[in-house]
Amino acid sequence: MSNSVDLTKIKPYGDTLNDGAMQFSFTLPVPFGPEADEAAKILLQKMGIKDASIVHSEDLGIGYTFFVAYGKTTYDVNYEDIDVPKVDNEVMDKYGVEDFINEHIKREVKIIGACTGTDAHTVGIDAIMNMKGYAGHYGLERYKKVETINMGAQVPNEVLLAKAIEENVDAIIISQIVTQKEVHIKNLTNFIELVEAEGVRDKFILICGGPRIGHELAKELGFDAGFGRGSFAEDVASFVVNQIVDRDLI
Amino acid sequence: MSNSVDLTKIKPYGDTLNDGAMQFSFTLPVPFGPEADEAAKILLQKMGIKDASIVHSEDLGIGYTFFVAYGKTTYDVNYEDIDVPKVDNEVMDKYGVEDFINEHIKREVKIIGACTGTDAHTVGIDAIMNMKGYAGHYGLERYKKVETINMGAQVPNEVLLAKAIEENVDAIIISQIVTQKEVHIKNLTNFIELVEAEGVRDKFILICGGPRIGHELAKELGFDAGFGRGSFAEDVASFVVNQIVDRDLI
Amino acid sequence: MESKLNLDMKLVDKARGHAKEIAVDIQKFIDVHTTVTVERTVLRLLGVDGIDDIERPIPNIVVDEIRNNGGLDLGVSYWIGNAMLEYENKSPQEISEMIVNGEIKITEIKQHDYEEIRTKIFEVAKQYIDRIDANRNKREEYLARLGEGAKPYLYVIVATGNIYEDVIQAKAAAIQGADIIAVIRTTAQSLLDYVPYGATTEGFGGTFATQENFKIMRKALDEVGEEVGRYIRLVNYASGLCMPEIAAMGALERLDVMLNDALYGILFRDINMQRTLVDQFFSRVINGYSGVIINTGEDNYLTTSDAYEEAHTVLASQLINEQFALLANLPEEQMGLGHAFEMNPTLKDGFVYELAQAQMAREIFPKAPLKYMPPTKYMTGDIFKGNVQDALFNMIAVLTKQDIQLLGMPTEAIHTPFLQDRSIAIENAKYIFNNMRSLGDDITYKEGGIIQTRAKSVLEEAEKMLMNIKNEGLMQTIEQGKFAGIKRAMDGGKGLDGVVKKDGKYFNPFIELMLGGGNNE
Amino acid sequence: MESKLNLDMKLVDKARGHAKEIAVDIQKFIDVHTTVTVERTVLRLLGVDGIDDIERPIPNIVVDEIRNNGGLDLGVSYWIGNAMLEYENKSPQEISEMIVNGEIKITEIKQHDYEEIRTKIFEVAKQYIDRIDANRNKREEYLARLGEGAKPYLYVIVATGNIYEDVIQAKAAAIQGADIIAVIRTTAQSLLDYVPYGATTEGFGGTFATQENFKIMRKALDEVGEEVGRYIRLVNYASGLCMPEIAAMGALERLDVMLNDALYGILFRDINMQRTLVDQFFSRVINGYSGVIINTGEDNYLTTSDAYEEAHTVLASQLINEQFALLANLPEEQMGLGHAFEMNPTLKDGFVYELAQAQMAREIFPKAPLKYMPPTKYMTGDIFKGNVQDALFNMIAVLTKQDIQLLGMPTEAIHTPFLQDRSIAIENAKYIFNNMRSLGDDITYKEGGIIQTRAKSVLEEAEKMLMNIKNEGLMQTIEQGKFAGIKRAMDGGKGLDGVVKKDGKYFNPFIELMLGGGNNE
Ligand code: B12
Ligand code: B12
Ligand SMILES: Cc1ncc(COP(=O)(O)O)c(C=O)c1O
Ligand SMILES: Cc1ncc(COP(=O)(O)O)c(C=O)c1O
Repeated sequence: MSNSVDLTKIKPYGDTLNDGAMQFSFTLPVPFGPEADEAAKILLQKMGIKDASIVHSEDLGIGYTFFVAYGKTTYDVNYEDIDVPKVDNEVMDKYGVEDFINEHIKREVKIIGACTGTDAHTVGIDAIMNMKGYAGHYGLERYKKVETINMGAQVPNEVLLAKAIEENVDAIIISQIVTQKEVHIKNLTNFIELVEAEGVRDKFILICGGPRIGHELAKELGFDAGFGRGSFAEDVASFVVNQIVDRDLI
Repeated sequence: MSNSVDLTKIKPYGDTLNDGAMQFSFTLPVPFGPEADEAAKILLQKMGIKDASIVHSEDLGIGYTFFVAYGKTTYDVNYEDIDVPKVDNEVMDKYGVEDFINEHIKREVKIIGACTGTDAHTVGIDAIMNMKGYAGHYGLERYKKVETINMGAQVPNEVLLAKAIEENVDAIIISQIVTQKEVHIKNLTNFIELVEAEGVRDKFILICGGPRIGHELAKELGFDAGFGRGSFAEDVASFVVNQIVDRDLI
Repeated sequence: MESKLNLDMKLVDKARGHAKEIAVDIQKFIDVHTTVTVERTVLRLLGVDGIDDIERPIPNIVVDEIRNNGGLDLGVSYWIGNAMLEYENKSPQEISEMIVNGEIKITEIKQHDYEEIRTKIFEVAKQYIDRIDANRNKREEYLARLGEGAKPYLYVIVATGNIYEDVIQAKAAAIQGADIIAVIRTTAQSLLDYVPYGATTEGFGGTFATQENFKIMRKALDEVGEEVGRYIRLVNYASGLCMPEIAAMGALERLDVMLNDALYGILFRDINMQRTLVDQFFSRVINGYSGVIINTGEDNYLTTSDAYEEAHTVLASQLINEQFALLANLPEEQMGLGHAFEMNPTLKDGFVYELAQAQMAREIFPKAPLKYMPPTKYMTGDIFKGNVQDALFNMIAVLTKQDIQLLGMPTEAIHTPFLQDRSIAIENAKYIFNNMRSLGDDITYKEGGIIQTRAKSVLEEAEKMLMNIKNEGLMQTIEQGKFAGIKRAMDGGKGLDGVVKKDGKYFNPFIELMLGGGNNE
Repeated sequence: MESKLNLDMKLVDKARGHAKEIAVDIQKFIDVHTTVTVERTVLRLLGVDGIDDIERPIPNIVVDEIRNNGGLDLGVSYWIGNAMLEYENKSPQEISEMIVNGEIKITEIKQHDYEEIRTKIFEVAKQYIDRIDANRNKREEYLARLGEGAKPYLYVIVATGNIYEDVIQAKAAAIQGADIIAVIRTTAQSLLDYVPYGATTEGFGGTFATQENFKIMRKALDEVGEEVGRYIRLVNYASGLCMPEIAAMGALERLDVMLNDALYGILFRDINMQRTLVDQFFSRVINGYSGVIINTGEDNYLTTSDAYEEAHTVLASQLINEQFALLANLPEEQMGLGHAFEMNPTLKDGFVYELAQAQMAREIFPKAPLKYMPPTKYMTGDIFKGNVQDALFNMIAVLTKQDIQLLGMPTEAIHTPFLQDRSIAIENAKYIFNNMRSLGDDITYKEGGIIQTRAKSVLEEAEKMLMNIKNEGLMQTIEQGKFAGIKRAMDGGKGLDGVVKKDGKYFNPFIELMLGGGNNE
């Protein structure tokens, strides 16, 4: 076979190994014409693209021009060096989690959840918490020995924390879908500040989730875990029950 | 108005001036998963992209992953410095060209054209040469006082040149559509070499065209002009008749 | 229009009958209540505007003052009219400013003759009614002179947060072919119990709805409309805690379309149902009178529930919304009832079911300028596939002759639209609307085929649902979570404290004027 | 199948009748001629293969030798058979090598009894016929065991120039959902009067068609077929100067589909018409016998001429191709007649006209596995729009039940497909084929509507055109430029010098065996 990938130097693949081929689209605030195409090309060259080719340009009507381009990057990436922090427990299914609780925790596990700040997108948190779950994966509410409180949307951080303390929950799980102007970062940071100000950081397992949230980001912000697109209730449940045991919150 | 563009430092526009927003898509030869996403992000960072966000990744089934990404370039371009070489005569319409010939050349203008090498795409050259033309613009064949010879597709450079010499034409126009492995560059360069070897470079106006050909490239290769996508017969005709006068080929 | 679905029109009538009873039942409640925003709206329509030095809107200050002094059950018209009799030559604005400055205590002024108060207020009210009439005429003039795009209208949103940036993008869209521009509101504005003031340049995922922003955008669209030779419609969002106020601002600034749906607020914004149903009535009266098309929010149900399973809830809600609109004297031609292309793209024959649904809406509401919403829920970061999902959506629209096509963006799952996203979306719609223009007229649906059968069963379920609602009451049904699977309590949600029971002497000149006359019949 | 177009079937029969006469007329010419590639094909089917030390294929050397010595009118079978009688125990391969090495002068060997020669050759020929039979059975076994994708089959191309890189991409495509993989040939291979040899790793815009490359890809597809649980079909291109040779190689290596159309070669490759029509006959006999689906090239007309104006030329050509195929004993079930989605996207109702055309092809050729080609001509660098053009193309296919869907790529106007382009294209087709699966069955076309009227008029024009061709002769019509606006002279183009008039004693065992028997009836 002619094709053997050097993982220390990976490059994009168009139709030949290491050809570096990439597709781009963008708009420049300059009028349609050959100079605009040239500007687009120069930009790509600055980004380390060779053989940049503007395959389509379109007048957007206000002296701005839209481009579709192809070209070949001169950069490569060492894939072997990559180490993405991940939730490291194994994911159990619903029955696995229930057995785990029976065996190791022997009491009800309590989880509170909300979509906080101005965010009104409840579908994600409902997917995790509600009975019916999502894409064939039952939600936490259906788990035996798991008690859930779903506070819904647009819950202020203060209200959520107060309720968590009042209910003496094990885990607080927060959904953030809107990310414009980094509003999710601000909101999640503020929550951690509140928890710390109250001196209850160690009492709770703190989890956040949403389509633009990853485990790494969550850790950076001070959460214990983060779950992105395509997560299910069992991911959260497995993490929570493991943490309860590991952190001796039994 | 809040929006005033500094043309010496233009950047891509997503929804706010100078936000630098760009869209990317590409494939990396690594298996689908968080590490792949991370590799894609690192690549974009190397290209000077900040806030790189992998919005979609897809397992291509053979241990390769496809990505769609957005991010913000940190580069800008000085638009005011851009100077794209362009065919500098004015473009006349068919009647304008005919009048110009009557007035300044006073004889028939002879143009030979072909799609050379292995290239079999005749639609482009036909669009320029044939009677019916293209998109409502008549072809050269319909111009009074212009005689055309369309040699069709897959014409070897030698055959084209021999015919051009035999017919004593004014201009030789060549179409190149296939550009894979730079075959058009090789082919066009070879034609110029032939013409020079025969010592007839000054006798002819040499023009090439095709969707990936621009005036600048054509000049570099040794042609007098190049015409890209969206050219019409009048572009070629205007250039040819002006050259005949300017270069005193009358 | 000939029926392609072979729908049982008797069953449609029956369903419509249930909806009417449901609406009439709620209207009884509405008729005896007012709210803080209804009263602020009256003030705005009497010309009161502006803010104080800590940016509180004057209408809020005045209404709060009256409410705090227990006078809101009579309505602001009563108190302002009374004050105008006391301080002759003072306009409602001047009187309001006196309140703001603490110069007068409006509820403590000597109370004048009731009929004189009414007469005074109606005089002023009529001036503003004239201004609305003038706007309506101006729109008609524009339409006659410039014309408009062919239906389905191409509707796109702008949402930068900065009204000036919005203007640039709106103009670009119009030049590219858009017929309607909506300025999306900033996140959570619908929960503000006041309307912000002035031109604004910051927002989250949208731009504040303010009267000044309306004016700026209206002017821009009129300009670009001249340039492209088409009248460009302007949309904003009324639903929320300030529903009638925004409707009034829209009427005054010649907006053309207004999102306006109490059910949306209840379900998706957790606004108290009593509050928003009362607000909705007045807002629709205003929209109806001023020739503004309303858009209802049934599409939102399908973003949370499944489009195949819950299709009938959309139809049921459309029928209810129709009756609410009729009670507010809003003509069918202005009822932009909502629905949406939200079938799961992995569903075998999903397109076929969606076609049935869209055609059914068309046939059941033949005169309504239906608002058709794009795929959102099943959009992903795969912008290439997304553009195809939007193409299928555009096909259904042209096949079933939808009126208002809210264009889907390939980046729906990623960010609010970039300039280029809108261009791609417009290109998509223009291509399909033209390339398939007559297809709908050239095909028929098989008797008893999937499409006809599907439409039949959705209609049957909707009729059953409406019968249940009629029996149990609309508010009770919402409490049970029958719409979009979301439960809302009668006394829960935001804004209940803004609801006030009317006194027998309460009056609202605009409801009387707008329902009673004008160029609306 | 019930007609949705209400086509005049009498007119169809009439048109078909003209086409038959046209084909029979040409067949008279074909029957009395052979060509260099036909003879090389016979050699290959007798087991002759390999190259000499300057890379000339042995079949070429042998045929040239015979031709140069004036013996080709008898056919290579005669001479090889004769030599085998002379040198007993020598295979055709060994005899050929002796010729290559200059050990014998084949035309100078003593001439044996004609019947004995025939018998000898038929013995060998039957062995290779068995091998083809085995391939055919193996394909059927695979299909029975693994099954196949639902129609329309998803057909994609690979074209890297490097057969090993092609293999990677072909496997990826199969895993993503492709049913058919075509290895595009390198630019200008069709003009080579020989077939290159061995595995190759360089090409322009495609990969050399060699027997070894066929074998490598066949193996890879069998492997991935097991993995995905579907038989994956393999395509290559026969049309060109080596049409029957490539068909033979395909039969020996179990290809499943073969592009095979003399008219394509004449018009788009400027191959001499006499030459390629003779070649086509034998290649179709081979394809027919070996169970290979042929694909014809009518789609190409629309890349040069206008799809709306010249639609009837496609139908006319399909009907002619059908008759040529029947004369070669190629069953309808293997006639992958070509057509294409090339309507100008700016044409109002272009989609509607295209729907008429595709449905018409379906109804006129109900058993043929129609090959439907994607938009290419009007594709631009706008890959977003391109993906929508491809979506519309996919819709027509599922609506009209096309069989072989050559998937359009968003980057059609830019480069041969990237790995990701293929994935986007497959995603597009899978989505539409599933989401609209039953739509075609659920709709009917209005009597006398645009669709029916369009189909009717295209059929009428095609019938007229065929009548003219019948009167003037096919070759003469091509000389006049009636197809795709391209004129080709009877004696022009490449390869005429490879045509030879047969002697009375000429024989070709494979034509006799394949037309006469086998498991093909
Ligand atoms: C449905 C929807 C709505 C509905 C919400 C209804 C409801 N009750 O939720 C309505 C119509 C009300 C709505 C309104 C708005 N929306 Co909205 N909406 C969407 C939409 C179409 C789908 C979101 C969704 O339901 N996805 C499906 C769920 C299952 O996926 P998910 O949320 O990602 O959740 C999964 C994971 O992320 C994870 N997860 C999520 N949360 C959590 C939490 C925990 C603890 C864990 C473990 C995991 C987890 O697990 C889930 C299951 O796998 C998206 C576009 C899109 N296709 O993504 C836009 C989108 C999210 N909306 C958007 C916007 C801007 C708005 C508005 C602000 C617009 C406006 N200005 O009016 C408003 C206001 C909303 C507000 N204040 O928040 C933007 C956000 C842009 C951005 N990146 O910031 C999007 C991307 C659309 C767009 N392109 O503009 N929206
Ligand atoms: C039609 C077509 C064909 C037809 C050609 C029929 C014919 N008689 O021309 C057929 C089906 C035969 C064909 C075959 C092949 N094609 Co082809 N084909 C196309 C297609 C769809 C359209 C080209 C076209 O006609 N454009 C319309 C004309 C009007 O535009 P134009 O050529 O750009 O010309 C304009 C300007 O460029 C300029 N211009 C052009 N020439 C000249 C000359 C002068 C002097 C001047 C002044 C101006 C000028 O003016 C014209 C009018 O504005 C393109 C894809 C696409 N959508 O672009 C692929 C494409 C060009 N083909 C391609 C390939 C690879 C092939 C094959 C090699 C595939 C194969 N391996 O078998 C074969 C072999 C052809 C060969 N040896 O050259 C590739 C080329 C890739 C690349 N960048 O190198 C493309 C891009 C498709 C793809 N994505 O794979 N093809
Ligand atoms: C009927 C209706 N009103 C209002 C809105 C927007 O309101 P908000 O500003 O609360 O997001 C929507 C959004 O989809 C709607 O459908
Ligand atoms: C019928 C037919 N044969 C062959 C080919 C390809 O042949 P070539 O290798 O000459 O490009 C095509 C291409 O479209 C075709 O349609």
